[in-house]
Amino acid sequence: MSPLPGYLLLSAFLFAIGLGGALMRRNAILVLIGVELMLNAANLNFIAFWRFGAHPEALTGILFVIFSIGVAAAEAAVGLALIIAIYRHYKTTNVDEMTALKG
Amino acid sequence: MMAETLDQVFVILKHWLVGLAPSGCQPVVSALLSIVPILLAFPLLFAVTTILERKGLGRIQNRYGPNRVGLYGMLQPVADGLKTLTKEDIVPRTADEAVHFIAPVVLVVTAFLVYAVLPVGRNMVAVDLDAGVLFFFAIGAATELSVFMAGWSSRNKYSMLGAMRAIAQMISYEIPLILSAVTVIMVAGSLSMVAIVEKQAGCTGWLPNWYVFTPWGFAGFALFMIAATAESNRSPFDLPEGESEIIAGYYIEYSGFKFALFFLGEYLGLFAVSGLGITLFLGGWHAPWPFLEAIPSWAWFFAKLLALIAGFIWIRGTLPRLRMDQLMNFAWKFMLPMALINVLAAGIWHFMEPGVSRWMVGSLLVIGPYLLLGRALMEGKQFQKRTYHFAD
Amino acid sequence: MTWIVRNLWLIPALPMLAAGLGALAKQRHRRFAASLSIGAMGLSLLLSLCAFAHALKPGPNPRQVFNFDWFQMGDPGAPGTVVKLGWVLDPLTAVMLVMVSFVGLLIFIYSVGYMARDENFTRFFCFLSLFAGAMLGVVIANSLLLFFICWELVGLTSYLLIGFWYHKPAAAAAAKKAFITTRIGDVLFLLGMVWLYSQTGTLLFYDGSGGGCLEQSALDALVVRTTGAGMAVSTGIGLLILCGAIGKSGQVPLHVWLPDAMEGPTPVSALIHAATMVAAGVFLVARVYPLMAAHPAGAAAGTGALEAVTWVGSITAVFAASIAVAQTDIKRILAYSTVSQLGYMMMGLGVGGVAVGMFHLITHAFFKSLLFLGAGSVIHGCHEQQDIRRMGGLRKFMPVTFATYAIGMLALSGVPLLFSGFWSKDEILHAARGWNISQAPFYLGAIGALLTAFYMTRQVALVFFGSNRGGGRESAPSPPEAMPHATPEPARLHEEHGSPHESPAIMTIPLIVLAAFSILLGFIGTPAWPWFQSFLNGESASVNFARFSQAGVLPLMLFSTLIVFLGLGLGWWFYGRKPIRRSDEPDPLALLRPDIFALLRNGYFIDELYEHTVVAFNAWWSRACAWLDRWVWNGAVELVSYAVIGLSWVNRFCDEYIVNLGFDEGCRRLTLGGKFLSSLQNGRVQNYLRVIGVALAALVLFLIWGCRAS
Amino acid sequence: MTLSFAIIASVTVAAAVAAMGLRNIVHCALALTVALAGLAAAYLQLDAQFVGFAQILVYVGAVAILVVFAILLTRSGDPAHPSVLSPGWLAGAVIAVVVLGVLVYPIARSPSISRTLPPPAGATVHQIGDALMGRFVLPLEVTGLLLTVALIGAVIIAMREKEPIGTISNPGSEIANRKSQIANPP
Repeated sequence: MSPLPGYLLLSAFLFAIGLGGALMRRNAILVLIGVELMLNAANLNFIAFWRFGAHPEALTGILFVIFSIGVAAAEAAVGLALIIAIYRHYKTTNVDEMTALKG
Repeated sequence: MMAETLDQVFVILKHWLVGLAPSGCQPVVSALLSIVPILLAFPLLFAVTTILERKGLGRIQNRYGPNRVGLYGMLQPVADGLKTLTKEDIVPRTADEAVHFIAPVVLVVTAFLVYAVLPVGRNMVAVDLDAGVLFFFAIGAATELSVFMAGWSSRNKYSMLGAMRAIAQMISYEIPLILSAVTVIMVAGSLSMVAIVEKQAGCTGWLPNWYVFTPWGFAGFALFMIAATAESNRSPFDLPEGESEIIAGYYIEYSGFKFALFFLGEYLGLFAVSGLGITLFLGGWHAPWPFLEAIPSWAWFFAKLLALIAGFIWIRGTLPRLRMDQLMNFAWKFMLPMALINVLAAGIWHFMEPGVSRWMVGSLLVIGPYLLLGRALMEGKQFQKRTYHFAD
Repeated sequence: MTWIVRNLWLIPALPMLAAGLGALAKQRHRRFAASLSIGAMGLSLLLSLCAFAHALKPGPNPRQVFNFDWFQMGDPGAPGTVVKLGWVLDPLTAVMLVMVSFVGLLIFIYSVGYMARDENFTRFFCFLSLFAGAMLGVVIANSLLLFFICWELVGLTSYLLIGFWYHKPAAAAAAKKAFITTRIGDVLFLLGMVWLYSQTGTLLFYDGSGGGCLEQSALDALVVRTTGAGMAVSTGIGLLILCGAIGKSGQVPLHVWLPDAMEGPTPVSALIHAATMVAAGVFLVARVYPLMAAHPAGAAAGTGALEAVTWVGSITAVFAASIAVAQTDIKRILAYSTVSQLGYMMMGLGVGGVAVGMFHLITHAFFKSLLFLGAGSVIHGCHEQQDIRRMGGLRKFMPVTFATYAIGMLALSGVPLLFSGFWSKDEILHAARGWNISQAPFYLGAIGALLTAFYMTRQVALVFFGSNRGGGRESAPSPPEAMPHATPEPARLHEEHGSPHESPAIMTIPLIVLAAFSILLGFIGTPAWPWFQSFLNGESASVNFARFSQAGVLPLMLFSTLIVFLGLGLGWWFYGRKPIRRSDEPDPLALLRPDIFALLRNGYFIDELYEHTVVAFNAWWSRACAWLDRWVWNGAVELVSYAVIGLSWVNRFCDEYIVNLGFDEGCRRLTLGGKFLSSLQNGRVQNYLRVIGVALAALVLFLIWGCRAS
Repeated sequence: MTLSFAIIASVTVAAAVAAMGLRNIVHCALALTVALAGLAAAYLQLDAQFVGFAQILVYVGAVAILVVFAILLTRSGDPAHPSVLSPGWLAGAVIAVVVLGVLVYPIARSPSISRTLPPPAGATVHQIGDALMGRFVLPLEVTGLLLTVALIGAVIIAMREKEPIGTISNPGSEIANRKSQIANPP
């Protein structure tokens, strides 16, 4: 097995673990952590394809990841702020109890 | 010739030792020979600093300081080390044992890691990373995590409070720290420490080309050192471990060797950030003037480092501790705007022709905001002469 | 220098811009508003001087125009569908531009001192700038439409400025009166304009290629056509336009608003109601003079329109002068004097042509604004006192004002040789003497000159000579008719009521400048060197003293000199010889003939006449209309509305019980469907995430399958 | 597959599993830190030095701290509920496994991605800086704007209601925002 599939498999595992955690845990913060893991798995894919791709000198993969990290930081900040606000209001971080947006 | 040899003595020694090793493991030996001196030199410096600090503080506070062990108490660190190593290692019953154990290790490991990119002399850097400064700050950020781990795992409210304070303070002062470093990165055009040092070689007229001798560099250096003091939790920013308030902050529940590790980690962090300051602003291992180049470069580095340490000791002995709100206001309302304006000043400096006008504009961009900001922050505050009532 | 022709619009635009900016200024930005207005006016003056210099240059074509299409209506290409605007630079424009901007600038400067204590200082300057811009627009207009737009703007600012102290009921009423009275003339003017447009298809005065409405081709066409009474169309249009001029210039019978307009601040009176705006009527006649004077080739000179101008002017001249004799308010005297002098200008236009009337217009603008500003200075110095019986002896207190005022008075009276009024008035009389239709205007003019000299002497004697009677203010009850004007202007109440004092330099310097011009201007239009007249007519002038001796010039000058000195002497006889001591002492003339004096005092009761005829009829007619509205039309409307309400009841019944049943059922079904769908939206985040995960798996599978299939 | 990659990959996956599986949420957060640091190591192995260090700076230095602060502020540190799993965890697990399957299957079967390692491509900081200030300057600015908006938004969301703004009402989110400011590499 050449290195690229290795990295891709690592990425796939991380993605699946993140997705599983986000689907299975009841704590909102852990759901967020799962999403964070999924994002990072995607980042790894970008870097891997940049490294093994046809035009590494274009730096597209690297720059995509840099922006993705910036956006992820913003997402984490806003997401956690939302969780804190919800906690303050409902006294819970359990995602199953947050159903105020029910249709 | 003699001076050059002396300058490169450690490099020559390393090459010679690597040459002795079998060719298959030469890379490993080379790496080890880069790591081991760091692991030896800086803890030694730590030992020297503890005794210097204790004696210096003693002088400032009009007492003797340690003077029993060895000549003038010079062997006191050895005694201290033996004592901490032989003390019982106590872990609280409710503590989270694994995290409690990992915390000091993480601190010390990260503290040692940052030395990898610090050039302590000509050709004397473990790895010349292309993104050295970024590496320094990235690894330095892990310190906060270890502080949190220590504070949280102890299950002690004082340690938790101390950790919270420490993290809040470190994060607040990290921004001016990084922003003041950014000025140098902008002007030098590189994140590599070695390249930054190279840029500061030589002098213009009688003025060394060190970045501290520019308006923005001077302001950046001042901001950097203030932020560095706060980053390393030293007085007057020692709230997280203020003995009189929360006993010892996040390492209240540590004893024995783990406590020593924390102590070591703190001082290593202090040396590292001072070393970064030297590298960025004080010309690294360069001698100020060419005729002083006979003195080896590593000696210059350590001389500057010791001078900065002496400054830290002096400040610790002089200034009272800040209050939490003062600390935060200072960071967010003064340091951050000044650092941002300083970035602008450095950019303008970079693009202007050398000459008197550049100096005038640069100085104006630093002094003007300083005065305006200072005045704005002082507005409405009145200082009264305090009268202290002693038990007389 | 064609640059100035293309950019002539800048001259009115600058003050307008200043007005716009001034309108944004806050009340306390006094210095900003004043300097803005004065700066804009100064620039306009500079540009006007450029324009004047350009007009001075001898060239084949003294008239240069710049026109542009404003908008187009109807089929393109058809005649008379493009409405054009433009501006013109000819000697007439150039002279007026310099006069308006120069006098305007001086009055602006004067106002800084006069209005210094008013809290609406910025608003005042904003209005003043707007007025100046509009007036300059009138001057440069090359289209009757543009002329009319600016004309109305001028009327509007006049209204705003007369009513500047709108909290005074008298000022508010005067503003309304001025606006409505001039509107009567303007409506007729508009009719004339529309008529002209329907006849010629253009409103441009000159369009550069001979197609303008004042150019020969259009005039020939107008002259040939006649209307019902056998009158040439040009004459009819001219008469209608004259009505506009009568309204604006305060000629009989629409003169009633001008004396009341003195309720406004004095600089306004000087600028608008003496020097510029009221002269706009005269200027209008001068501008459309070719139209007025157009007559079929071969017919005798003089047309119906010009005859009307002459008669209106000469009657007004005497009529207003006689009223001025009996007034006691310093500004009202000057207002009636203005009406009278405007009559002179009209007469001059009618009998002598553009140059004669315009010369008097220019000289009059200077000395009358001088007199008004002097009067303002007197009022200012006497703590808002406007009744001349309560002044007296002021020459000792206000020497500069006295000297300049005396110069203005002598110029107005037409004292020979040295003062500009003499030359311009003499020229009118000379032209009237030579008028071939009737000699009556000449005699009327002569009587007017006599009366002018008399009332000015009376005024100066009462104001500046004798002893100061201001102290009797509290003790003696003032006559009721003087009261409205004697009330202090509320916004500018002075703290102290000390003795009269000289005005500040910012007010006296404009006086001195104006006085100098009042003297000097006469010399550009003497018979020996008729530079002004030649300039307007596009000829070159030369000095020739022999002209004095030809065609009865010298005897006429002697005659008018005699008349002037007779007037001065009579004035001195009645008022100067034995000055009145107390403010409530009756006028010497009133002792002589109380009934005539009362008649004159009340302006021949014209106001009362209008009150009982026009206004009363108007009021009755409105009441009749109101009754008709309320009972007849309203009844019809109510009837219709009841019918509509009944219909709508029927409609509602249909809606509620027939249409709605089906609709409600549909709604219920929709709601049920919505409820079913909304159960998918259960608010559980992880549910959504699960769906996304399944979708992702499905998508990847689809891609794999798709790749394999292809 | 080199030895170092094997170590990094196994540590990363193990840490990720721990991050999603441990009962104590603080431990989860610390495990997440390890996993993200492992990813940074993978980046370094792939010659992406700058991104690797940025990853450490942002995730270890900022996001991890942010997460533990959020945990402490919401008192999730000590689980009161007996079960840490949500009611529909089984479905979630199935879905995760299915997704893993459909991701792994093409990777394992695809013929087009089995390539050897090309010669190392230099992505020096200088090149990255040039690209950021040149081709990618608009995304850079937009990211900066987004971070500013997120900063303000997070402060406002997390601000305690009915309290004067002047005090530091919520250290956790404040710190989060400060950190996110650093996350934008200058």
